[in-house]
Amino acid sequence: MNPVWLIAVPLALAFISTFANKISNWLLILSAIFNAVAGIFLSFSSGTVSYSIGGWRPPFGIDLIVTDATRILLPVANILFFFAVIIHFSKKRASEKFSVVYTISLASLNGILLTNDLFNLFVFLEIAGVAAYLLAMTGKKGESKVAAFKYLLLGSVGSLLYLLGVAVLYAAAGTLNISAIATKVSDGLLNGDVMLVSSLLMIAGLGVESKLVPFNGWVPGVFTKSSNMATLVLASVYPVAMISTFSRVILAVGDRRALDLVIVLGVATVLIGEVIAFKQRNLRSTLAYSSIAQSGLAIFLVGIGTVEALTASVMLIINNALAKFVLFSVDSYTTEELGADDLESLYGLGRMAPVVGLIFTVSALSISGMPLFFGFRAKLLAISSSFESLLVVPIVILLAAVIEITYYFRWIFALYRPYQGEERARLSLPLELMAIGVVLAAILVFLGSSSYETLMTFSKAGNAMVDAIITLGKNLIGGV
Amino acid sequence: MIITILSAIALLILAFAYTVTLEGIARKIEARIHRRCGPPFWQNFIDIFKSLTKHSISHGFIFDFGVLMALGGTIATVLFIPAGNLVVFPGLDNVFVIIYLLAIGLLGMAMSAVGSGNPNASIGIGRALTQMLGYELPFMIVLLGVFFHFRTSSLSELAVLQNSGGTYNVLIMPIGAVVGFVSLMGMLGKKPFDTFIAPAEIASGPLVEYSGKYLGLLMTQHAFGTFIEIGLFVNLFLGGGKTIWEFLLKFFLVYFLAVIISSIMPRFRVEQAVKFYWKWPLILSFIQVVIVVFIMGRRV
Amino acid sequence: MNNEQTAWERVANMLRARSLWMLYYCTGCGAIELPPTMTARFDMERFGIGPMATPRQADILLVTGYLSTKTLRRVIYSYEQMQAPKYIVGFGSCTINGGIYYDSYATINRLDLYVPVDLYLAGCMPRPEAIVNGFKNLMDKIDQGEATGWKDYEANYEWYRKNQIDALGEVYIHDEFHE
Amino acid sequence: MSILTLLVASLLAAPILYLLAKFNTKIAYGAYAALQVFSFIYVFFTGRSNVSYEVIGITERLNFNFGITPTNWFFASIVLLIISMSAIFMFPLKKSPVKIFLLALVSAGTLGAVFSQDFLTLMIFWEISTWASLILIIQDKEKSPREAIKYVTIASIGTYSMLFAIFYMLDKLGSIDFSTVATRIESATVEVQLVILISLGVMVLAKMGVFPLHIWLRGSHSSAPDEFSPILSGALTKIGAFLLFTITAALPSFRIFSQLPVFNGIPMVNYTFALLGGISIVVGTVMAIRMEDAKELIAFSTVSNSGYIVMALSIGGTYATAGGLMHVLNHAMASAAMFMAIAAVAYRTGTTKMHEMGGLILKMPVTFATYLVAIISVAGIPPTSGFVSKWLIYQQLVQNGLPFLAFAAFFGSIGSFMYVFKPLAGIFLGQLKPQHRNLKEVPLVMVVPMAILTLLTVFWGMLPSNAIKTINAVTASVGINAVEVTFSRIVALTGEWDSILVTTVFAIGFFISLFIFMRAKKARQVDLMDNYTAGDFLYTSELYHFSYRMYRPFDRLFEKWPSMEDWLSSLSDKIKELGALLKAIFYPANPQLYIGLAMVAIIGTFWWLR
Amino acid sequence: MIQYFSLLLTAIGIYGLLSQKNLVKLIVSLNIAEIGVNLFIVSIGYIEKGVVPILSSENNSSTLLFVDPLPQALVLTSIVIGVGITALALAIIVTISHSKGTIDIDELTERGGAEE
Repeated sequence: MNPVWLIAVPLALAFISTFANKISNWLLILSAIFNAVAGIFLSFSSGTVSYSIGGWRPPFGIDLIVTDATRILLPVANILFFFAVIIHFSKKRASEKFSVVYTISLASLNGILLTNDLFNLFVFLEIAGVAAYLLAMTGKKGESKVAAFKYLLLGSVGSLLYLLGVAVLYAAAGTLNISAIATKVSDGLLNGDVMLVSSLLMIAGLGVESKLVPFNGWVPGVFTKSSNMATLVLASVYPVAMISTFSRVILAVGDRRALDLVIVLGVATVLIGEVIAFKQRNLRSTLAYSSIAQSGLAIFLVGIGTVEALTASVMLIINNALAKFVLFSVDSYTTEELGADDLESLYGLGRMAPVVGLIFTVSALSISGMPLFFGFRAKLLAISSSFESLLVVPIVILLAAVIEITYYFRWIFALYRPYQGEERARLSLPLELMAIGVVLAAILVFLGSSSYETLMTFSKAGNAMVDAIITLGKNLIGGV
Repeated sequence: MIITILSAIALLILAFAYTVTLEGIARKIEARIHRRCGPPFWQNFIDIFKSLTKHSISHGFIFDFGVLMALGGTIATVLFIPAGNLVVFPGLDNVFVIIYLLAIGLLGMAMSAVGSGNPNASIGIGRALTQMLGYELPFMIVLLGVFFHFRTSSLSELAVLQNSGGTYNVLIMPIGAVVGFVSLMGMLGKKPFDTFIAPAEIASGPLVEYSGKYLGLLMTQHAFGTFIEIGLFVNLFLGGGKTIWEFLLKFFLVYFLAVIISSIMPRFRVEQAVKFYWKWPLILSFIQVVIVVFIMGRRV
Repeated sequence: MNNEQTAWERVANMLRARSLWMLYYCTGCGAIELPPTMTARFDMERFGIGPMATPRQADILLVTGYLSTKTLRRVIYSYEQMQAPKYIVGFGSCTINGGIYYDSYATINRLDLYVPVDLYLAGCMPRPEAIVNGFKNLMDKIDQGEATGWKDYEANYEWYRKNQIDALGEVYIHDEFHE
Repeated sequence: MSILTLLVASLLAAPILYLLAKFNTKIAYGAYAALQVFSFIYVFFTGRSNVSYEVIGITERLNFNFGITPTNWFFASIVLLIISMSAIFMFPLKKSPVKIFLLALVSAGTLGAVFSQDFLTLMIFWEISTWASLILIIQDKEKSPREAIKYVTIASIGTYSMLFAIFYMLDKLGSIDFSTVATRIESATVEVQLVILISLGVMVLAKMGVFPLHIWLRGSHSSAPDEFSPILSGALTKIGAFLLFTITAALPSFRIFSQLPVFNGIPMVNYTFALLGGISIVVGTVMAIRMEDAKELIAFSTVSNSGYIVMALSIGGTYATAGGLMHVLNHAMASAAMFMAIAAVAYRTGTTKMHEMGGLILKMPVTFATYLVAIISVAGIPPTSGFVSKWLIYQQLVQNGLPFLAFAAFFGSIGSFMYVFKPLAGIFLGQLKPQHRNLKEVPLVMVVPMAILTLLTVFWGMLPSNAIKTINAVTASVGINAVEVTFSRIVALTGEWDSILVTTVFAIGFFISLFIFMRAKKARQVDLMDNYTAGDFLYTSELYHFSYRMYRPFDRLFEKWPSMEDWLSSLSDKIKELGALLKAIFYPANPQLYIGLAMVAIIGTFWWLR
Repeated sequence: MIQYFSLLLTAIGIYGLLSQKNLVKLIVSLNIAEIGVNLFIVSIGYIEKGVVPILSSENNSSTLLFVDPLPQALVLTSIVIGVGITALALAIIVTISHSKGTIDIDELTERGGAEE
């Protein structure tokens, strides 16, 4: 199957739904289902395949690339999006106002994951960005608008920088195809300040969406002020696309020197995120800063650049996506049911709603890298691969891990503490949240306790991250 | 077997008679320092036996049991102290055993005293245990040096080795001997380290509720305890004795010195005592043991 | 009272006479006379007499002055806590007839109405010489088995008890004297 | 039937017992106790002689390796003894399905850990029991979560460290088998050896509660359910000893580090661990003396005794290794017995604060006897098993001439008199509180395990040769010389110890005193309130019980000392302050500020990387 | 030359982003920076003495220097996107001004704008 359908179908449906506002919800569901199924379908094959668009052969035209990494990340992103949509529509208040935006964001995220062209990536980034700004606006209060505006400002500056970087690179390389540029870079045809400048600009540009310090000032505002559904998508589905693309692009066309910068910024992001998250007193902002830290964790591994590191990176991305999905949906559940999500109001939730408590606990344990859970294996690999660089890196990562464990356990314990405030109304347990949460938690546990063969898939993905694009590029150049 | 039993009986009688006599003499000495006449030297025998004839009260099972445990433990310990050539259990008299056996007596006494329910007793026991942590540490560290040097912790062997070597430990390890003596003062509960019985302050502390035979037994226990402690010092630092008389002479000298020093001393508060022990004696003991371990090495 | 003693008792009394531990109840001016008696000049310790901190260990109770109704209770309590061969020595005229406080509403005039006194020391106050002499007499009495105040107290407990309660009168605190 | 069957059965028991407990808690608890007792008996009697190995293959690279060697058998017997005794003991206490589930998991994890033959198996099962115990701790009491977070933090430090070691070993040595690693590590470079042993050592320190990772013990114990504390202290920390024994003795750490600086015959690395053990002895002792809660006090005594074990096993040598292993046995029994006694008291009185009780000796005589024998053992007084281990450790200290470690050892030994006596005086002796007048001894189910532990403590104190022979078999299996023993005698470097003789002599002394005692006039029994009070009258027994801050003068000496716990909580505040600072820098409210920051970052890094 | 000028334009735009307080002015600054970047992209396609990249009767040799046509295509897309963003931004500003009553960034961030 040509993966272009993954982009084209939601885009077409979005186009239809602008005119047929009434059925836009159904079109959103339809596109989500289609993409989820197609994503799974895509993952059955293996190997690196390039699909050219519009008959232009790759070095000259736009092409989509499906690698072993995409085969994991794409279904994960699409399925999570589908779950988000289910949770969205299970609520009675869901309006069709933003359905178009969701559909468009689905299309653009798939595009980001699939494209092998720098400018095409820019376009998809912008579309995803516009969708994200709109999603960020969906919060109830005026603050969410301000946060969205900040996001827009930073996002636009980021994409400008990215565009500038692409332009510089294009001027030097004469092509926009990532594989082709990657081949030239690895052959040593491109070097010097031009490469450095373009890499820096691209790191900055992509760093905005990948939540890399210091380009991630928008995150706390948007994640805490926006509506529940929007946060769910922005915190779990977006990072899958954004961070993996960051690593794809920077690994392929980045300057060697810039990779050191990626390590520094990534580690700084981890440390800053964890330290600030430690301080937070309310669940959503804790999760927001934890997201920042998790992105940093996944990104600094790109700077190390070995297969092991990239495997860890992919695993961390997926772990973060699955676990954050559950955590944010539990958070939105508590804000809706209990009215607040600070430490004290969560007391006793785990006893009142045991399933919610269980999925929260499992996800939190997995995020914080406890044994038996998926995050543990990811973090383990991350730490062992971080020994490739300076010794201070694993030490900082371990330190941050300890901080992270400490604050996550504070929340877990809060969930199981006896509640002593005034009488609460009986909680209504949303079936779809519980079902999805249990499925995701089960996946986390399964991946955490399964044998090494299961994890070979991730190893293949890591391998693909490092090799696939260049191999493809070699073929392309050879073809010319 | 018979010889062991006979020598055990002899040692017990000797220890009791000699120490109680010395305690009487000590009172006499102290009186002379005060320019008094002082009681007759057999006064302590009279005190002990009088106590045994008196009526007494008991505060319950643990009150009785603790006293018996204290005296029993102390009697058992006495049998492991070699007195010159009067050695009951040769080879088994190692110092760790003696110190820990002595602890049985102490624990029994402590239990019994606190079991009386009198807070003065508890305060006294608390002080005694605290002070013990003070004086035992430097003492044990010096002992480590001694054992390291002689490769044995058997008291009789140590005595024999010192005699055959020609010099006493007090000359080989003078600093250690000084520390040992200061610790001995604490062990004996002589001034300035008698805060745990402080009669005017906490009504003689642990002993506050003992009357009649209990008091008599505890005074006996105290006499045996004194014998053990000074016997330890004599055997460790002064080479014990080739004959029993030599041992008793050295014993007297050490006790005499301790009494003289204590009779001109005021009293430390308990934390001052601990602080004192952890300052100079501890530092000196470390100096001594470092000299022994790293400079002198083992005895060839 | 039977003054015949067994051999065992004779030995015991001999020991008791030579080892007297005292508990002093210093209410009046008499306590001033004890330090010189104990220290270098008169040196009580040569007779085996020494101070003790608690009534459990003591043999003699020294009441060195007048007693009020308030302090009498303490004296009786302390006396009862002492262990049996035990003796009381009353110091000075206060314990005999109230001394100069004989007409006070609050003082006890005769000590031996309430507890058995084995020896009175006359004087106001008795000098150390008198005290030493008195102790010597007490020792002789004990040696011969004549100091039997404690047996007296046991035998006539009801009588002493009645006197005590009469003297102490109504108190508002409930204890073993006032049920 | 094999160890594997037993292990699978215990793992499966957890959910089954949970469901059973939903139906009827009593049956579930009974079944749990029966299972544990059966496991103990089975392991104890079948595992003694035959050495066997079992492997469950997971992949080509990773297997679960189990085996019964003398070492495994020794540790397994101790751990199972404690668990089975506690399982019986907990029957009258508060029951819940969750607790039984977690308890079963803890037992299963512990069982798996002590039978493991490779590091990963050890770690996985150890973690199972750790996490289960973590959740158990927060079950009962109010302040628990705060304390549990400390436990989590420390435990995760240990976990990460051990994990790192495991993967490092896989990478550098290609194996994580105890035996294979032991042979291969000798040819590795010094850096590899150091990294492996130190990171495994960190796990030991964390799990045994040794300085500087000791802070979790106090809170965990004081907030853990009473019936779980014996297992936590008596069984779980002993797996740390198992790992320590493995890394110091089975991996030949003394041989491989002999090219590093050696102090008094101990390589630097081992010496460092021994020093940490020594520090934790001192810290544990000083802190235990200051505690007012009996469980916190015993928790710190665990710190101190773990320090002994770490010190002894790190010093190595014939006597210290044997002494360390003996101390594992002793402390397991003694701390379990102490915690049981406190749990029994708490079961009746509802408190563990020492000054809220008093004079319980006649009300709960068996509990008192249990506690008494346990503290005699902890203080190392003969004739209990505690003396033997301390005596053996001292022999090694003398042999190697180690004054500074000896200081710590003596400090802990003498200081233990102080702290063990405090609960004895505060809870069992002294004045009885009026509200405790009608207390009764705990039920028979609780009495029996306490009595068994007490008798065993005395038995191994009287006949230490019995235990030492077993320990000799263990040490022989890793190539360490045996301690010379006969039926009643142990012969060591500086002397001999004849337990039977000493006990006999003590008995004779006791009977001499008893004879005098009986000959003299019979004493009159008086009430505890009939006491010397300088003539004053007593009405309230509460005010006449001296227990609160018993060692106040001593405490005053240490008042100014830096406290690890204060430091930690201030560290948490510091992290929060740092978080506020970082937030102010990187996440300002005004978007212009972070646009500017981004620009500065780009230009700055360009200038740097160029 | 034109490239330096376009980069200068970008820098001016970014300066505006950093210095202006009014939201609309911020968007204007963003647009200026965008124009700078677009100019830059167009400029890289230009080649000195290049010819129009259309094969015609006079320009039919592959040895001729063609001007790169791709940047122009890119710039068109980029401009369109820029316009879209501007429109969205202005819409957001309108809602902000409705809900908050101000479009001054300092006032907006002062008044409870700080993130948790």
